[in-house]
Amino acid sequence: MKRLAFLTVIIIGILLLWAESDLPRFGDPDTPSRTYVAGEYLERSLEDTGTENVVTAILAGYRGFDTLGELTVVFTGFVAVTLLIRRGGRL
Amino acid sequence: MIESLIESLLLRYNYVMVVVLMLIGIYAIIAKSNLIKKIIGLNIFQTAILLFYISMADVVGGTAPIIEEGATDLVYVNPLPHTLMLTAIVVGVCTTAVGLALTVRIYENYGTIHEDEIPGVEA
Amino acid sequence: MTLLSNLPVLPVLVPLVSAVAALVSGWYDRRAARPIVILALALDCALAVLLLSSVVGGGPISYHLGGYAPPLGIEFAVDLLNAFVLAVVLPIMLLAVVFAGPTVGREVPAEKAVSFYVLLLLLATGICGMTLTGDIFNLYVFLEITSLAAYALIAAGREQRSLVASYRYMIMGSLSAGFILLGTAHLYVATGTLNMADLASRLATLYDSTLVHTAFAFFLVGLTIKTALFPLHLWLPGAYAYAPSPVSIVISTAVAKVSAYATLRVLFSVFTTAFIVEYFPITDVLLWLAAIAIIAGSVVAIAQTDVKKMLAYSSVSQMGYIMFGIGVADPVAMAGAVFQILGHAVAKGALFASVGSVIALGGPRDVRGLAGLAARMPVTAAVFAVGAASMIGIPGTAGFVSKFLLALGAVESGRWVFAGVILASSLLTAVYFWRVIEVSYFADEADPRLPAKEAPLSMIVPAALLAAACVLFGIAPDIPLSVIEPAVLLLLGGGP
Amino acid sequence: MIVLPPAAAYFLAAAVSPFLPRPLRRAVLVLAAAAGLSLVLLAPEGDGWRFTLQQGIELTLLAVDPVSRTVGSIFALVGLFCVIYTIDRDDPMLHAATCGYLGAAVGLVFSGDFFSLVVFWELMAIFSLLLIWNSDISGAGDAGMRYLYIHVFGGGCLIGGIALHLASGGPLTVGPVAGGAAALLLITGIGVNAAFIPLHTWVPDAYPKASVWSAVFLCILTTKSAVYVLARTGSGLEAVAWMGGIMCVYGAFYALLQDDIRGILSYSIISQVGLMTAAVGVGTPSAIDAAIAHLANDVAIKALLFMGAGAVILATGAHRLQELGGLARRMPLTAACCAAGGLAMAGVPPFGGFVSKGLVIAAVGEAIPALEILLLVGAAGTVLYVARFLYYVFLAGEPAPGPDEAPPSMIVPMVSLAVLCLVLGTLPDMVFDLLSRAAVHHAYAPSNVAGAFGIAGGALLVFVLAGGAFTPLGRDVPDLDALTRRAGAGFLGFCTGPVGTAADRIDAAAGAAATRAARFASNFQAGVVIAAAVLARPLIRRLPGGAERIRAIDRMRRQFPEVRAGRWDSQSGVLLIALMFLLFLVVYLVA
Amino acid sequence: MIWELNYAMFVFLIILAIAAITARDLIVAVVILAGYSLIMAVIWVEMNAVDVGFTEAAVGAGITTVLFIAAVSRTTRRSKD
Amino acid sequence: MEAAALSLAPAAAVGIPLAASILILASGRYPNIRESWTLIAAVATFLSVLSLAPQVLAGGQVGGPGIPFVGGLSLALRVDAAGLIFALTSSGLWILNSIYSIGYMRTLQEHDQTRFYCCFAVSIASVMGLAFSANIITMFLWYEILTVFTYPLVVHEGTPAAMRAGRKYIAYLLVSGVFFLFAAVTTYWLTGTLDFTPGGILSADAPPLLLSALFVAYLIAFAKAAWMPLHSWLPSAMVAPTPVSALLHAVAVVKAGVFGMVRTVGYVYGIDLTRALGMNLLLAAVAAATIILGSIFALRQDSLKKRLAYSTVSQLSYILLGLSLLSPAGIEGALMHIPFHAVMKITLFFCAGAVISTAGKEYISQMRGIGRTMPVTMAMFGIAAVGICGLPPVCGLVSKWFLLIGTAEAGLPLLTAVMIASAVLNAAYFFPIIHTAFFERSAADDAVREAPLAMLIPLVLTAAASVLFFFVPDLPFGRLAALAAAEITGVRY
Repeated sequence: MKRLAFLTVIIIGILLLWAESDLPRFGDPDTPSRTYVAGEYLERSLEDTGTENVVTAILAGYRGFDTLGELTVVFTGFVAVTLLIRRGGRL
Repeated sequence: MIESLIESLLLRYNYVMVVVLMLIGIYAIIAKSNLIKKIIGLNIFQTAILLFYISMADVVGGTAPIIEEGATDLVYVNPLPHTLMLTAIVVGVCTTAVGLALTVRIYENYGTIHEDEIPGVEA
Repeated sequence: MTLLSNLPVLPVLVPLVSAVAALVSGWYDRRAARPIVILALALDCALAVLLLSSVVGGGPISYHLGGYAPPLGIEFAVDLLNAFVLAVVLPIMLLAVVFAGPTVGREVPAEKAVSFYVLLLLLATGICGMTLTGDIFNLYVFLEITSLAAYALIAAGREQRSLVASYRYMIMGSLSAGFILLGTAHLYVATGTLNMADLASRLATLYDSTLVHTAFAFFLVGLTIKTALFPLHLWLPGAYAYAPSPVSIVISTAVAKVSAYATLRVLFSVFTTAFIVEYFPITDVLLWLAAIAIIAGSVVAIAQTDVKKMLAYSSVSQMGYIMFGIGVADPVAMAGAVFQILGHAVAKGALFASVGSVIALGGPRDVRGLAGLAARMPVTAAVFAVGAASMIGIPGTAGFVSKFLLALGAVESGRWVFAGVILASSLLTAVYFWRVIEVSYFADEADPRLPAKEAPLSMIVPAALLAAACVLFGIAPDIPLSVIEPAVLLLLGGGP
Repeated sequence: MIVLPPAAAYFLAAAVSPFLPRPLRRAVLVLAAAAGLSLVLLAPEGDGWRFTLQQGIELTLLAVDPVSRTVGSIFALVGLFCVIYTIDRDDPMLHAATCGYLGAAVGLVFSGDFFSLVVFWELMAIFSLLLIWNSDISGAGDAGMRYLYIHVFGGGCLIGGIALHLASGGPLTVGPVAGGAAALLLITGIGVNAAFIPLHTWVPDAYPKASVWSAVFLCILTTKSAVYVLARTGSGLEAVAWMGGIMCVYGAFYALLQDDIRGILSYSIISQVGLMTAAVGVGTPSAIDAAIAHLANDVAIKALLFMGAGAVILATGAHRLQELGGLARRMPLTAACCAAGGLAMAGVPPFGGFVSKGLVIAAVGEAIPALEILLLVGAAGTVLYVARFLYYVFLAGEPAPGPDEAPPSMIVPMVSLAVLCLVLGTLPDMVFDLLSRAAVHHAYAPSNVAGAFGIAGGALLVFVLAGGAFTPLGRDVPDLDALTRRAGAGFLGFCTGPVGTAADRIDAAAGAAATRAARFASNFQAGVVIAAAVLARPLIRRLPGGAERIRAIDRMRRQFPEVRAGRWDSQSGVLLIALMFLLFLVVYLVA
Repeated sequence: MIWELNYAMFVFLIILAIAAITARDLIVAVVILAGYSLIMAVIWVEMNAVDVGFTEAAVGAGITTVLFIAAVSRTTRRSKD
Repeated sequence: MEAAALSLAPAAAVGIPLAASILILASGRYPNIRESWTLIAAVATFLSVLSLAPQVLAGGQVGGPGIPFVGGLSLALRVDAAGLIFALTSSGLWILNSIYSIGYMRTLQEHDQTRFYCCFAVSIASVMGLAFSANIITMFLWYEILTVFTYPLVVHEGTPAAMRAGRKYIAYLLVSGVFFLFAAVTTYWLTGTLDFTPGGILSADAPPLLLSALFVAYLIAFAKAAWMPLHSWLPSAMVAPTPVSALLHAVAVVKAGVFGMVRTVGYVYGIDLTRALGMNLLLAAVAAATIILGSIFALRQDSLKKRLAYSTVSQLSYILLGLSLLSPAGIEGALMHIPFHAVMKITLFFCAGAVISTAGKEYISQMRGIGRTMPVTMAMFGIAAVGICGLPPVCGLVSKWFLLIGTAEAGLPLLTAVMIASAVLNAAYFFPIIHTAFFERSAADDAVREAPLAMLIPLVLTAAASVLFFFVPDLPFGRLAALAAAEITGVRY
């Protein structure tokens, strides 16, 4: 089993590495991810949200719903762990 | 051809790392029967993904995406993946917590944290 | 900002807020949780129906959360398909929660009732979010909410094997989420956007990129794990079988169906038909996998002696139908697949409800233990029979309609072998379901372990409603099909 | 006056009589028979009682012409005597069946369309079967079944022939059937009833096993009606004529070999019907008239002789020649009647048989001279077996002790029939007036009479001189049916044995396959692993440690289905995920 | 960005990852994992992802480790693989 | 084709038994009420079917409203001559069978009678639906429902043997259902419609191989017609209580298969296409083999019901044979054989059931002299048996007559020979029973112990009907058959 796992993992690695040659170079400034939406965030965030930290701006503003989701995840995790571990108590 | 491949990989060494770490994580999940080890493997796998995002956001000579007013010549790194990863980190922790809670319960019920020692639970 | 203008986001917020409310009120009185959950889900159902009717009447809705237009902000894109899925899934969740009442204290320890109900609501939140969102990262987030809730719910019961099942589900589910996240990353690198519609349009020029191919492989694996397509189904049988009965209903219907929906959405709305069918025929691989899933799922189900496990493997087989429709990828078969989302949900819900009420009331869980069920619990047995008929694809039940459409699709595209698979599978299905029907109706004497009398009303009514829906949609499939057919055309025609 | 079809009277009696008390029943039976006779005589010429059963089936139930009236009246008349013969018997089923049988025969005679012809034809078969079965003689059941087989076959051929006839545009009205296949089938069907060789074996098989009372009806109706139908539909075929010749000789020959008195008479039927068949086969009007005339005579003669034989059997309890003898002293009237019948059959003037047989031979001789010789041989044979019959039953030896003469209910019809035979001989015009084409007035031409006496005398001389050759044999002489019976038994055995076993085997194999599949499915994973391992056994053996692995596989096989094939846990789950991912990567990147 | 430093840190990461999954003592494994997370956080900060880096340091290396240690303490330290 | 007049009667014919099944279920605790529901429903169903007769006899058609189904298809009812034959037969005999069931089930004090009557009613409803189906998909719906709801009746006894037989039953019929679905789907794909249309909906444009394969699929789909080698479910199904064997496995279920083939040949393929493909010969070969083999297998059965079952196998193929002739007379004969065989065979089963329940004898070898103790029953048996052999004065002869003319019209003398041979074989397995019953003596006493009236009356009536239809075949089956044959062949015969 372990041998098979190792083999599989190695082959996947080789294939992935081969496939990733289409990825932009590390630190390439001209990737689509930079040129498309990211730039807009950087340009607009200050006037839209008034925060200097663009990450915070996105977190709280543009993608605030993700953050709500994140909070929900935490909430869920909390309730889940409670459900699993706690015996007795009110929950 | 091999040389060009190696050169291409050297230019993308971050992705190589991602792949390697990811696969270490997956290998751990497969090869280790210890439930906690599996979760450790999962963690490694997750951080590899995080690394992927962070490294793709980086720019040569870029700075952190905190706008400095007036400084027009600054190249900021892409802020969006950072945002996403903040969420992903929290998600990962929650998963880990649930997984560990399950492990604890399994230990309570079966007296072991090795999957191959748990009797009679076939898929 | 009126209430109605925020309609798309309400199905997500209502259960979320109610979850908090239920938690808080449950803190003071344990019994308060259930009414809140039922109310919240009933409200959510109403919202889903409202959403569906407004989509049917007014066309797709694009809702921009926080007022930020995509691709900057997150979009909730409601079209016929996801409104339909939501309208299917939420009522079943409501029924499951109603059903859950008598199981608390029996299958689920009474002291865990509050967190149990809260998690059910959170699960609903996740499901609604997954269904409605038009943003691929947001999909991941809601997927994780759904999954976390599901892991815990599966392990909520007294059945200790459910812990291991849940753990396995957790491992595979997290991997699946990781793969989806990686796929998202690749797509993001390639296009720079996370919005599904935007992705679809920007991907159109990138079909040659190995980046996109790798992304697709990541998504495919991630999504097939979630939909439990053979052979990535290994988490499923334990999870379905050892979960408390209401949870079995929920994850076998709501979670599974929404995962299937997510697969459809990603494959057809993000990668688009052009990519998966014409540019690179992955559909053939999917078809073969689906065919194997359909057959193998059934064959393994035959081998099961545990009824719930049998139902679980049956799900492997039946989810194969959905994948099959995706694989054929023509409007008819796709309509069949989407109809299967509905048909399988109601039928499997009915089956798990009927078996669940036996188990929850302390009855046995092996096939022989159901001997004489019809005499002791006639309604429960009848519900099982109807559900089984639908699984087999007896006409007059919902299962038949999807089978008909899928077979028609397969024949239309000249895939005779696969048409044969679809048809043969109903025979295999008959083998293991008939066994149960045989013992439950025609055994000489009832198994002593069976409950002495019929299950309480709050279990029977949801079960019977599901069975009735199964028959209704089998006789008048036109009702859902009038939504499904345009939805499918929209899906195949391009982005939402 | 509306005249019912005569058959109605009989059928009514058949339906009603079983439910009546005995005296009333007797009255009804005689009344019905009499009514039938009078209806036959009263029936107006032409087609009557026509209706449509269904689109395409127009029935004519009362088609009267001279030929049908002649045959109908002789059936009805002799039938009346036969009914009287059985009147003392208390057996509702017998009476019902006899009435039905008579009705069917008379109905057949007057049916003007093929459908009702078929109906009455088949009804005759059913009622005659009941008559055969209604017997205490051992073997009646089996003989009845054999009788049924061949008649159902014959009936089928008849319908088949008619169907072909109709399908090729022929009319439904009874008439000559043209066309190869249609005629062939039709004549085969008729041939069964007319006892064509080799379809004849049912006659000597069944008739001797029927009860005394049944036999008198059986011997007059089935074969004769077949000749009648042949005359209407398939006359004028030379092959048929030759068949008649063969039957004539064959029947006479076998009659000489019989010990059972009714066996002799049964073969005699074949022989006499052969004469008629030959004439019908010739098919000229005069030949047909002769055939019909002979038919009428033979009906009377056979009824008379079977009655006599029946009386003998009842009186003595024996039915084989060697058990009988000298009965002329004990049963003089019976003996006299039988003698009259025998002489008539032998064609001795002034009995009816003489007239009609002479006409038949003359008519046939006109058309096919060679055939005449056959018929003459047959006629000589007839004299021989009649002599043998009469001699060994009534003259030779001493009678066994027992009651004397038969009861009046039997004597009366016998005497009447004897008189009838005489009348038919002395007043031949009585019959021929019924037939429109009465063309024969020189029956009693001296040459004919001389010829008849010549044949009779010659044959008698042979009988006397070679007496030893004609003593009872003491055993049964096998006929063709020995073969067919064996074949039939073989066929039945084959059907119920090998075919059935094969079917059972197939069923069992299917069941076993299902069981196997179920066993396999009961542990599918392990099953697949074991199956794969077994298939790959040669490969595994070559691996290092192969023998050990093979042993492990065998162990798994033995333990199946309890054995587990590997662990299906998160480990394998994730491995499968990795493998699937690999597959997709390969598909996408390499392919 | 000094890519030689990056290389070095990456190699270190791999070693730590392998060590974390091979350590037989789970506490040791968890501590190694914490170290791994810290190094990762450093790399991220170095990649200009300051927020993420600090979050990872706090959550990944901090909370996660606590959770792991809690779990290990409630189960067993020894692992057979 | 004339526009179909709308009427509620077809829907009523289906709906009444369905409603009855619910009422039966509801009044399970009161046997008298329960049974009266059955009787009322039977009469009402028959009347509603009968009310359709005048219009159909006048050459018209009656339609009903449809429920839209998938892709432009709808679940719809339509009454034509062929369907009416089948429906009249089944609903008419249901009345008698209900009376008989009451007698039978009560005599044997059977268990689970509520389930029995309920499933019976649903089965009848599906037969009505099947007979009146306007298209293939509707027919399939009822076909499968029939399969499912007859299963509880087959395994009614609940013994291991019954369960085994039930498994076999369901296996065969579900497999056939799968082929049915395949055929329906393929037909829909080829034509875009599934409506039964005289003259057929398939066109010769499609590849002949596909059309031939499709025909074979249809043939397998109608395994309910019990043609060989797909017949073995039928003898197995004889473990069911006799009323089930009588009405369902001699009349309704098996005729559903045959009727399906009529629809296939006449209304899906059309006779021209069938002939062009040579499928008539295939059908004829299958039918001929079944006729002969079925009779041969019947010969070796000692169990009376099994012998009757094999007889049914053989007789059903008469209908297939007639159909395969594609000639007016052949099809007319085939269609007439549906009701005629029904009345005769149901009589035989009624008699068998009467003997089983009253005398407790189910093997022929035990039935020596039974004709003396149960004269009426066995006399009726005799009449019906004579009819099955195609002998007068029973209606079997009428249909056989047309079938034989059909073989002649089709120019297939071999089939004529098959019919003749079959008649002999029929006689070979039926008449020994008559002989055993009436002409052999039993050791036991001969006191008359007839079956209860509730059983006796139906069987006398069906026997009377068998004779009646000989004398008046036009009442109304002959006329209907002629109409249907004319519709199918386009030839007024």
